[in-house]
Amino acid sequence: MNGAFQYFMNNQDEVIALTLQHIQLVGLATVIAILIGVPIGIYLTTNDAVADVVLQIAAIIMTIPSIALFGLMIPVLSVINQGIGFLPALIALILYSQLPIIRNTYVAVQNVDPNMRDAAKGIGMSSWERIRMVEIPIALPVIMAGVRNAVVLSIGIGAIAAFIGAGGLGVLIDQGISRYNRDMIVVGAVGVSLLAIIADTLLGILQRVLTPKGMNINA
Amino acid sequence: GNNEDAGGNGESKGSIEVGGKNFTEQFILAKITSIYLEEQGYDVTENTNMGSEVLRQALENEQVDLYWEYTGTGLVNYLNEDPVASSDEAYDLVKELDEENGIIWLDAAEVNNTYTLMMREENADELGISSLSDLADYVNNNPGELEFASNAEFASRADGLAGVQDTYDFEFGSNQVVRMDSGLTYQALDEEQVDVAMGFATDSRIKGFDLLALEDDEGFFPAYNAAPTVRESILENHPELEDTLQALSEKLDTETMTELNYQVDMEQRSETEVSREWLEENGLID
Amino acid sequence: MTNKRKISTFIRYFFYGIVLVFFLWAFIQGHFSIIFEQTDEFLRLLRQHVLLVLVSSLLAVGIAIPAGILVTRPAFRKLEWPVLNLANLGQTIPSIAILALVMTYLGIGFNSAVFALFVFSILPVLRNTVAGLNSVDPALKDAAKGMGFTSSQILFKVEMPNAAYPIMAGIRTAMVMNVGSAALAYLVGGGGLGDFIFTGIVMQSQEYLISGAVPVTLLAICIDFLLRFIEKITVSKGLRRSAETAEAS
Amino acid sequence: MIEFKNVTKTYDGKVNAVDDVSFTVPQGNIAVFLGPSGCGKTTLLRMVNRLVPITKGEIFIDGEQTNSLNEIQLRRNIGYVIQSNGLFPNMTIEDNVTVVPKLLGWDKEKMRNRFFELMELIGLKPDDFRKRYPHELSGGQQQRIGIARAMAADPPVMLMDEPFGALDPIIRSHLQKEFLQIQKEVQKTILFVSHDIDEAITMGDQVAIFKDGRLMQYDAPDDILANPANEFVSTFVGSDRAIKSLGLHTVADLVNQLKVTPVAADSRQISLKTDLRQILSIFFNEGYEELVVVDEEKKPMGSITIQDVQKYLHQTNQSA
Amino acid sequence: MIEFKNVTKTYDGKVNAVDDVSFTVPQGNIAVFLGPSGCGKTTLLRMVNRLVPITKGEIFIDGEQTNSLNEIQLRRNIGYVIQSNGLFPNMTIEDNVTVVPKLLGWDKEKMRNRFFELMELIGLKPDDFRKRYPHELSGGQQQRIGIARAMAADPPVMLMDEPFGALDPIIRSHLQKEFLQIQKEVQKTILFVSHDIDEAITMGDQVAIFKDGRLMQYDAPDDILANPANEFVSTFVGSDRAIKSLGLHTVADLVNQLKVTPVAADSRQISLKTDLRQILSIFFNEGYEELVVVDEEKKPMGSITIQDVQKYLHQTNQSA
Ligand SMILES: Nc1ncnc2c1ncn2[C@@H]1O[C@H](COP(=O)(O)OP(=O)(O)OP(=O)(O)O)[C@@H](O)[C@H]1O
Ligand SMILES: Nc1ncnc2c1ncn2[C@@H]1O[C@H](COP(=O)(O)OP(=O)(O)OP(=O)(O)O)[C@@H](O)[C@H]1O
Ligand SMILES: [Mg+2]
Ligand SMILES: [Mg+2]
Repeated sequence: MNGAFQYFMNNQDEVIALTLQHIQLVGLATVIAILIGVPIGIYLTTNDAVADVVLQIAAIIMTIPSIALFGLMIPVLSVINQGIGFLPALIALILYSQLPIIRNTYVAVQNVDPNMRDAAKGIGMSSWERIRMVEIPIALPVIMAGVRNAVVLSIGIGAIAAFIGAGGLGVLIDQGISRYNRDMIVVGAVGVSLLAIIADTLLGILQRVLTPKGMNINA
Repeated sequence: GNNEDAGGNGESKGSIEVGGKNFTEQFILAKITSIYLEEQGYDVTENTNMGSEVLRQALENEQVDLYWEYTGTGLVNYLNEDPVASSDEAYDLVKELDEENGIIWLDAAEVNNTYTLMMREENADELGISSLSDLADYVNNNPGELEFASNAEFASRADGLAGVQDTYDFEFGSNQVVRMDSGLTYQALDEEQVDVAMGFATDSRIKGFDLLALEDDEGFFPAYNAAPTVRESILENHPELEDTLQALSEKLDTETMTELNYQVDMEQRSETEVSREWLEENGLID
Repeated sequence: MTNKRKISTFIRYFFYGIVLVFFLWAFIQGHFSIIFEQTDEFLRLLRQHVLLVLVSSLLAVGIAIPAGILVTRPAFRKLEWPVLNLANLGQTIPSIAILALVMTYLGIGFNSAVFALFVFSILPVLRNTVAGLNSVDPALKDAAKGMGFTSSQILFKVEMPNAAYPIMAGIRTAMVMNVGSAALAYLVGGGGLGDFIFTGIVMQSQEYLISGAVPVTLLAICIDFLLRFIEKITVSKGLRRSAETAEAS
Repeated sequence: MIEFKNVTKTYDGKVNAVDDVSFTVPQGNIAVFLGPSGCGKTTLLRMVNRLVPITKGEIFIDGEQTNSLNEIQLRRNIGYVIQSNGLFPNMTIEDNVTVVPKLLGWDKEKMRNRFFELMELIGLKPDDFRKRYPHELSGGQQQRIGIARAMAADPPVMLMDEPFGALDPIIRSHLQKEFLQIQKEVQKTILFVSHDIDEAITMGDQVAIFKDGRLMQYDAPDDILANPANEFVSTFVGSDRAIKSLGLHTVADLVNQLKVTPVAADSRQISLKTDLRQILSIFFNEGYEELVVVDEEKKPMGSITIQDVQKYLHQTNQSA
Repeated sequence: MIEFKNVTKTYDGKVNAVDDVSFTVPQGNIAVFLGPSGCGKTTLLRMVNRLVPITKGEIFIDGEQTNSLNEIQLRRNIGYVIQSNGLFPNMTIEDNVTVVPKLLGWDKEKMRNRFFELMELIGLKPDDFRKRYPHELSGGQQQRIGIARAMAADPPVMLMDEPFGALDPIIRSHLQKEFLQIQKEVQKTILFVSHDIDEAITMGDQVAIFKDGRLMQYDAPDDILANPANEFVSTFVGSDRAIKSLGLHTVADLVNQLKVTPVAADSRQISLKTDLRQILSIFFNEGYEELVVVDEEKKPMGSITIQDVQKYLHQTNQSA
């Protein structure tokens, strides 16, 4: 541990640069994943048949091992000369984030007490008013939980993206293996874990802030 | 890296993407190049930790502008030529052929990072093995006994394990070949997980772990001299790069490289530190 | 109504279509060639991969379930909080890092890989076991107690069967992740199909990539499928409905 | 006024959930839909605000056919209270109550005033509740807020689906009384679903009894108790329906109808407002042969015996 | 016979949840524990099978002190029905019902027979339900299975904690009647928790009323209705308790107590088993001045008027 700390002190700039790279990759992937996943999740609640299919597909994608997915994307993306580096990593992370985000959104909106939906309709809300004023606010905590899952997952998988040249903290682990250098591995591992813990905590706070006060009871 | 613009006169000379492969020597070469170019006033981004093929594609795809490649690798892997044993011949050939692809090989350094097969010294003594021919005899007499550690690349390259086996006429069974990350083969040997391993001639761990690099008595392994490879278009915009990088090539040789590797791998110093120190010692930066 | 059905059918076949096109493309391009040219090698790696997954998962299940049961017993309840938090913390460490760290202690090779995978699989199983046991309606335990069940009868006849769904889900998650993580074993000389994948990445060889990545993916999907099947026969039918809601959360 | 004309509902080709139902609810009345579970009460109610599309037949509100109106508009003009109150947990009590006015684009001032008005009406202190959330309220309070919300935009018509269904009997009867009080002021036309005969008797100006989607009887509560239209209604309201009906009548009703005997001695006095259930309890508990009825100024008007009660009930039941 | 002797329960040093309670439930009787929420009913019940340890005092079952018995053995000899029925969702109905016999090591044959017997008893077709799971049953059916399960090993004592609490009133009163029918056959000693006075009156041979852990009154239901021991009991049972008590008495009770007048004309006949609630309904609905009481052989015994009913009730209430 001491050695790891020493290593960190000696290579601060490097480690920080890699951390920023990691954050950039995961951050961008998450934002895009939310923009795609949440609307899909909401749409799915209006169509159970499609929901089944989409959730199944997302679950299948989740079972694809990350290194295999990176591997599969290299030949495909090579067609546009982007086989390695940031883009395949980004796409892989977006794909992996879809299941937790879509599923949580779908489940959360689906589980909004049917009476709420009924009340909203009966009161004369249009579909959009209902989604905006009732369904999303009530579903938000669960959607956020999905986002948290996705982010923690992405941070971990992001470490593997180093092998296809996407940079990030995985580089430390990868090189640490090559050099049989425990200190590097520890710095990489701790860095990734800290990143995950911090992201999870921050998102947890955000989740609490976004949760309508009246619903703290089930938070 | 320290990003201050010491050498430049405030004006940036342009931005350069320096690439590198996924083993220590490449990290050092990339780091030395980056620091040096930065001091010269370029905006440098570093992009290392790639496999050879990936890096080469990145160079062609303009994701990377410049990196250190080995002549042997260029000939065999990218140009599909037969390996050439002589350093100079190999360099001339690869430089000439690769120009058609728009890739320029700048002056090569005296660093010959050729492949080598290694054993633990005392084990080799015991088994009476000192050259690849000895190894071949031993394996042929005791099939299935010796285990061999390789990285993924060597294990599947035509000029790698398959070529050695062809030339010396022996074969490790597929059960005897253990694949692992590039840098780990020395460790695997040291830990007695395997009996024979591939390695790079310049790797310091050969010395560090008391390993014996078996003699390539039939001269199978071609020369693998390191030279900066650049895309033609980059050189057109920055003709001065040729001279600039020559300053580095001149000062680097196999011994120096081994020493630098030793500092990073065995003494576990950071490549940044080691690179900067070397540049300073050689008066390339202040 | 029929319109919605049409959309779902379209999406389903579109997905199948993509997969099919991918396979066709890969076949026509000869990207599966390694499997046919180096069949022995492929089978050896596949066996190794399966072995990595099975040994590590069985060890993990064998330890995590008893541990999960232990920390939910009243006498050891105090352990639950630290154990769960440790497990949660542990899960933020990516598999690759665990693998690398284990290697620096246990050295290179199959055993290190197995141990790392074992450590990595313990956590989800442990977490789900604890969560599953805790989710059993206290009224059920109360009813059982009131009818004169002994503590071990309560555990085996009431708690475990009713927690079976989340526990099985934990095992499934762990094993599926395990298949993927086992592909990283190459890095520490642990073998498995990762050898092909990494060769493919390093060499930019579509043949190696696809000959490695596709079987690994299929392996993961098969294991998932198999475990779903096992789940179906081990989890009581009476729990099917609550099981569906559990999966959602 | 709400008019049902041969209304029928069939869910995907199955038997009729509501079967050819016709009746009219006069302006300002409460009509209770009564019947066993699954008889189509909720379905019929929800056809009024078109949450359930009508399969056959028509519904008119104040002469306008509902199907001719814009759906959203229609719903905003009908208050809707659902069984579990359906308050939005993410909104404060004030936001919940003023949600329809907000949809209608009222200005803040007006919404605030309306909120205060409504809270007074349902007997909750506006300032105590404004910023609270539904889960911080008791079941009974939530129920009242649900009613306030439905009344917020002062809709002439209200639909209430077992609004007191989930409450315990004591709070329930309390809220029933309170709501009747409110209704006296607001005079809405209300359709009210219940499966509890006692509630129907207490709340309804009319009671509609359904069985398997068909309207069995539509009448005032005492008419139903006195003259069940058929076997089903008769068993549904129960053999002790006379005792059930006790709470519907007051001494005043009795005195109006029967000639009461002159006042005897200084016996136990009862006011005109006492209902007959209480009267019977007094007879049983205290054993008097006669009770003295006094008017609002406590002046004795005459006395009644238990036989008078019997006679009265018998007559009412016969005549109705 | 179950005897409570100065039983007290204190949860971690707080006030007493059950406070120095003593009373005895005779063999074969149903004692209903009644009282507002939090008064200690559940706690007292669970002390009987030692799910809650007794802080002070003793409980005897058929003379044996519960604390002297093996805990597991004790519980297997006491049937236990909890509010939410607590059926095991992972077991089929048959497995649920026979779970205690299985613990006791009965053989398969015997368990199967017992299952059929019990299902007959609770009025469900054994073959229809054997292989089904709890979630496939309606609430009322689940409740009955819960009762069958508690009775499976034929325990002499049963504890029932609001067994019909979660059901709607109609199913509830149906199950109550059914259960009383069963009890007539099985004659168990039953402790029954309820917070509904009507249920207590219907079900209890004795009713124990609690407030804040203390026993307020322990008496037969009509005694409680007639002579509430104190203000609390009196308000708890309600002002219309006389009407409530109607269902507790039959014509036979009345005829026993009052001298009935000789038979008049051929008036409406009523049997001795008719309860007074029905009698009153007949008086109200049909308007007779007298009803003719007939004995089991349909021989007229005399006639009664509504005043007789009044007199009887008044007297009973005074005297009890
Ligand atoms: N969406 C639906 N699809 C199919 N059938 C339905 C639907 N909603 C109700 N039904 C059926 O229509 C009939 C009437 O249902 P409805 O909900 O109106 O009954 P209800 O009288 O309100 O009963 P409860 O008192 O239980 O609320 C029932 O048989 C019910 O099963
Ligand atoms: N495990 C416990 N720890 C501490 N206090 C408890 C515990 N269980 C019950 N109590 C307290 O003891 C008192 C009696 O509780 P009990 O559950 O016996 O009431 P109850 O009459 O059954 O009420 P209800 O009708 O709501 O079921 C209450 O004040 C309750 O808060
Ligand atoms: Mg309904
Ligand atoms: Mg209780």
